[in-house]
Amino acid sequence: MGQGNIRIQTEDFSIEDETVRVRESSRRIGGIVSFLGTARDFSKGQEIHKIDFEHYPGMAEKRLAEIREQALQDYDIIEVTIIHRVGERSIGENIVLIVVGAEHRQDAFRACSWCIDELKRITPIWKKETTPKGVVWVEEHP
Amino acid sequence: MGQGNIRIQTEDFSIEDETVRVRESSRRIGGIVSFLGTARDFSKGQEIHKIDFEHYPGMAEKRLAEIREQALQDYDIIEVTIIHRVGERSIGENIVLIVVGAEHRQDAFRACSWCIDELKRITPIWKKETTPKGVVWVEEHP
Amino acid sequence: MVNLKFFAVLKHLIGKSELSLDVEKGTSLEELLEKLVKDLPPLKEGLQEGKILISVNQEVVERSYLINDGDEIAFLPPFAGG
Amino acid sequence: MVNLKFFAVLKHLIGKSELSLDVEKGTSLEELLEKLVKDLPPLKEGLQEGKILISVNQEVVERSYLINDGDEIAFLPPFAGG
Repeated sequence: MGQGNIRIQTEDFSIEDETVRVRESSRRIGGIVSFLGTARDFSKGQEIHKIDFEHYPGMAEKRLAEIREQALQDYDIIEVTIIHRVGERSIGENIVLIVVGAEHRQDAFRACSWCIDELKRITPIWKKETTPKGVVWVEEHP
Repeated sequence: MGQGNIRIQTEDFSIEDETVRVRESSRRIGGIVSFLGTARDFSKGQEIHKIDFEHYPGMAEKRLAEIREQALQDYDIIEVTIIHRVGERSIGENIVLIVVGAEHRQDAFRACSWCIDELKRITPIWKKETTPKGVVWVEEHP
Repeated sequence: MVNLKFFAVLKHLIGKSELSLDVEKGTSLEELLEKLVKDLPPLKEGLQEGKILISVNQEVVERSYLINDGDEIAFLPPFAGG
Repeated sequence: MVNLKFFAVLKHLIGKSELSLDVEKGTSLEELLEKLVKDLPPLKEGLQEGKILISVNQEVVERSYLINDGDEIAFLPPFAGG
């Protein structure tokens, strides 16, 4: 699990290791585009003390694997890695990493952007923010 | 020089360190989009044994700094780092890294894509490829 | 016997994450929901607003779905990953 | 006195990377080029094809530019960074 292209985990990931793994998957790769999502310190004007991510084990991994397969099919790209962290997170921490390797950069940009949009749309992951006013279950619209 | 947001250098860069530096530049950052350009093993059907990058010292750094300033002005983003390696490089090596931090991912994607297009357009850097048929000075059109 | 799962705000509001129920073969999801919402008002609210998706065996389904024995039926509030 | 710089394929073809020249004040870049290309044919070819840009003091300029003493004039083949 710790080495796969699709992972949901509590521990942090290494941006360097994941990027190098995609880079080394093929000598044809000329461009790698990555998206790193981090925990911001405010959302809709509220200061956030803590963030908890919950997921539907099994289904969430399935959706990420489908996103990866769909991206490899629909875009002219070579490799995709998608990792999402869950559990209790603090401000500034890494939350999600998507790394896309392609021969040409435009394909990598398009596929990476599509992957994060699609992740937000179909992956059963939930976010609870603890603010001075109490607990908020976030409903985000991508 | 080794710590700045704009660098031209022969030594490799750390994707992790550069990303973390952008991430830590502001607690408002929610999305970081990176472009990593690597040395591919063929170009226009020719196998490449070696790649040499040459730049116009002073002018190249000025153009990268201008690209960074323009991106910060034109897009709703928070921080930008641009690093380009020069000298003799091998297949698979890191060549260029652009890291863009923003509150929202769409701005980071757009700005990062613009930066690499603009880098290719206006930065005085040249590439010599050594193939079995001899030496080729690459003329790339972005 | 089917297994029901509740996540995130629903789990919080309903006060449980899982529930096992006997349902007659051929019952539709729609029919199951009619029975469920009487006992679980937070579910009713979410379903009426159209915010909650329902998955069976980890695939999102329509409410016309006919339940099979052993199905894993999950109630999914709006996603907020990424 | 102005300082000329040649990069990449031009440096290779011309066989040198720098050249110092005396030019009269008020000479245009266009006039300088006319003199230069006689001695440096590779330069002529590149300039005719419109592929080579010229920078003065690290800013790209038009050929109508009037040269000042101490200018750093560089001949820039098509860029290939990234």
